[in-house]
Amino acid sequence: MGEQERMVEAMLFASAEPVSVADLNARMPHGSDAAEALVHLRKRYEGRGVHLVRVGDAWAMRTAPDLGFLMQKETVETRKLSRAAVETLAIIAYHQPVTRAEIEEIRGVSVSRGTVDQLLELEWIRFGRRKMTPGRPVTFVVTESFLDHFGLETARDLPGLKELRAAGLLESRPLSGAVPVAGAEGDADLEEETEEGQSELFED
Amino acid sequence: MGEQERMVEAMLFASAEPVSVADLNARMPHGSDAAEALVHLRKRYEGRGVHLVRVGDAWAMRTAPDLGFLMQKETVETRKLSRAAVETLAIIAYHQPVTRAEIEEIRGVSVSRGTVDQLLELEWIRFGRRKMTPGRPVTFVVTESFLDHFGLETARDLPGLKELRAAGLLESRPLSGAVPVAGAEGDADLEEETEEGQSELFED
Amino acid sequence: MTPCNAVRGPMTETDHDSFDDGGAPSVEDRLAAEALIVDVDGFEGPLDVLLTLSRTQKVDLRRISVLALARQYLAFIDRARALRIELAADYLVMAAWLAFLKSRLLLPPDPEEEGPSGEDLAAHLAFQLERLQAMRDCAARIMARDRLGRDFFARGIPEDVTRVKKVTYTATLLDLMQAYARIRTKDEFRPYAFDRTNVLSLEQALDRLRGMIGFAGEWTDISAYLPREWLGDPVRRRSATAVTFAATLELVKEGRLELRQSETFAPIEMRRKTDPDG
Repeated sequence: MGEQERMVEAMLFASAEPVSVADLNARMPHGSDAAEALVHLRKRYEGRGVHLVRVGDAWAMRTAPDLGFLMQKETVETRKLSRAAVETLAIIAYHQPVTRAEIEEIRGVSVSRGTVDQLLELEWIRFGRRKMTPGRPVTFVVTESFLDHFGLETARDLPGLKELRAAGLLESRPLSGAVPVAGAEGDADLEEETEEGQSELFED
Repeated sequence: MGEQERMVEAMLFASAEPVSVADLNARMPHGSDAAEALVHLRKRYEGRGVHLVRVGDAWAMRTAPDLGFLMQKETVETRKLSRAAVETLAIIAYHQPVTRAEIEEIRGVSVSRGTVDQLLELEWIRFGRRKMTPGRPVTFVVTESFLDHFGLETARDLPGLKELRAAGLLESRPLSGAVPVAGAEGDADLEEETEEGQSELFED
Repeated sequence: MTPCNAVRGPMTETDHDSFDDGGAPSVEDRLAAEALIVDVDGFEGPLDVLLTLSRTQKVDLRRISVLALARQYLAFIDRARALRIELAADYLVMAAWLAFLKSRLLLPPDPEEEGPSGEDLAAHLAFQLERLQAMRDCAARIMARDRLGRDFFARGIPEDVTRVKKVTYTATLLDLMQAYARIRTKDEFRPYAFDRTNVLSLEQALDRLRGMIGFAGEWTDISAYLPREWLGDPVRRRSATAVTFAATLELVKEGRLELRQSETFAPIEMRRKTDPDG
């Protein structure tokens, strides 16, 4: 086993969080190639009780999912997410970067602050770049820790992404006078959007 | 790799503390033999970046001791060398090989041990040959890494007094007053006072 | 509680054709509408209701009859009103919009009318329903994945990276040369006891006075004998004054000079001592 492979193995083992290739290289002696060591290491851990997984630009060691039954002790009780939160998360993952207005357009209801806060708090979403549209609204994107939590290498590996794209379901197709978005759980700062939707309705 | 070995591997990896053989057995399917799996697993991790170690009655995974350096993140802080050190270094560079007594004579103040130690530690100076004078005092010379750091090929490339003056580095403002040689272990901080102290005497 | 479950039961027998004939709602229809109403709090807004209703058509969402869907929704709203169930404003807004859509779909297109046609709006609604359904499916697929901390696990005893602070010292060649220049400059002046440039020596003053004394026949302020180049700088002037005075005292002692002062702090005057013998 190569010395660099040992080093990468040790560093990934020691960390609960994914470690980026850049970080690995920075910690290894000058001239090391973590990326190459990772390829070998990944192969070495195939079929083992512990796997090497890629999470975005980083790598982590994780136990094999089929052995989850052994880990009741380690299982962390997670707060059950509301349906609104789960749907919002999915919309952000598949449509990212996506604005709040776009999420509301897709769900047909306004997004409550609490839902977004919950996802932000879980560190499954974060703010992305502002959109270059009037008002420069903030966007949301999913995080590395979202990928880590759901065992995804990249956001491109989301289930059914290709099919959705092929079906045109990920395109933004605004249509004036279309189905109104209303605020079932709306809060104050969302009123603008909902009003807009409704006023368009009554203009005709 | 045996299924039991995989299980033990995953459990040891994920556990927040060392796990006893009894505990491992209790968590594995009925009829499993954790002790045997441990023997195989331990062998498998020999020479790797991670070791299987025994902690009392329990087992845990630990990064290999020789890779401890990877678990440290160095933050490098750059500081300016003290004036005493720069002056001492300059004297050694221009007068090498030079004894401590000679440095003190030129600087007019005694050279603290700390200053010399610091320069030795930086590997900018090293001990030269002993001088063939009574007491055979050690001399100091500058090192390759000194030349490296200051971008010099040899110490002879250092500009002479004339060039220093031409370059405006020898200030025309004359320094006034006698410069008493400070006490034996007098430290470097004194020099500023001695240099400027007396000129004030003659000013309004 | 998901509203879908509440709806699916009674609606399974419904044939979507029954909506298109425009006749009175069937028993199943009414049951379905009531089930929806009972569950109205469980819905995530009108689009959710529409999606639930659209399932009763048992067709691909792409081939949904939006007209039928509009009728279903309006029937649902009517039923709720009949039962005096208060519906949130957005449900009524949707009802109004669907009524408008329905009329657009049924009436021949008005060439004067601007904006999207009824077909456009219907297609968009179908698209929205399909997209919402797709997102729900995706959400379910994501949540059904193996999850960190439930199905797979991170390192239980992470070893933290310790921070080690390392201090490096630097100096530039310029620092070095300046330091050396500083020392050498100091070195040049080291043998002198004090600052020569600003101090007139007694020897200098005596030499000077001896040369000039022959011309001092009248009482003259000794300050007139100070070297001109020493008058500008107060430090030099003070030194020259003191030394010149000291020199006159020396000459008085030698018997070659007389000094006088009219009062304290008055100017000191000097005169060549006339030789009593000559």
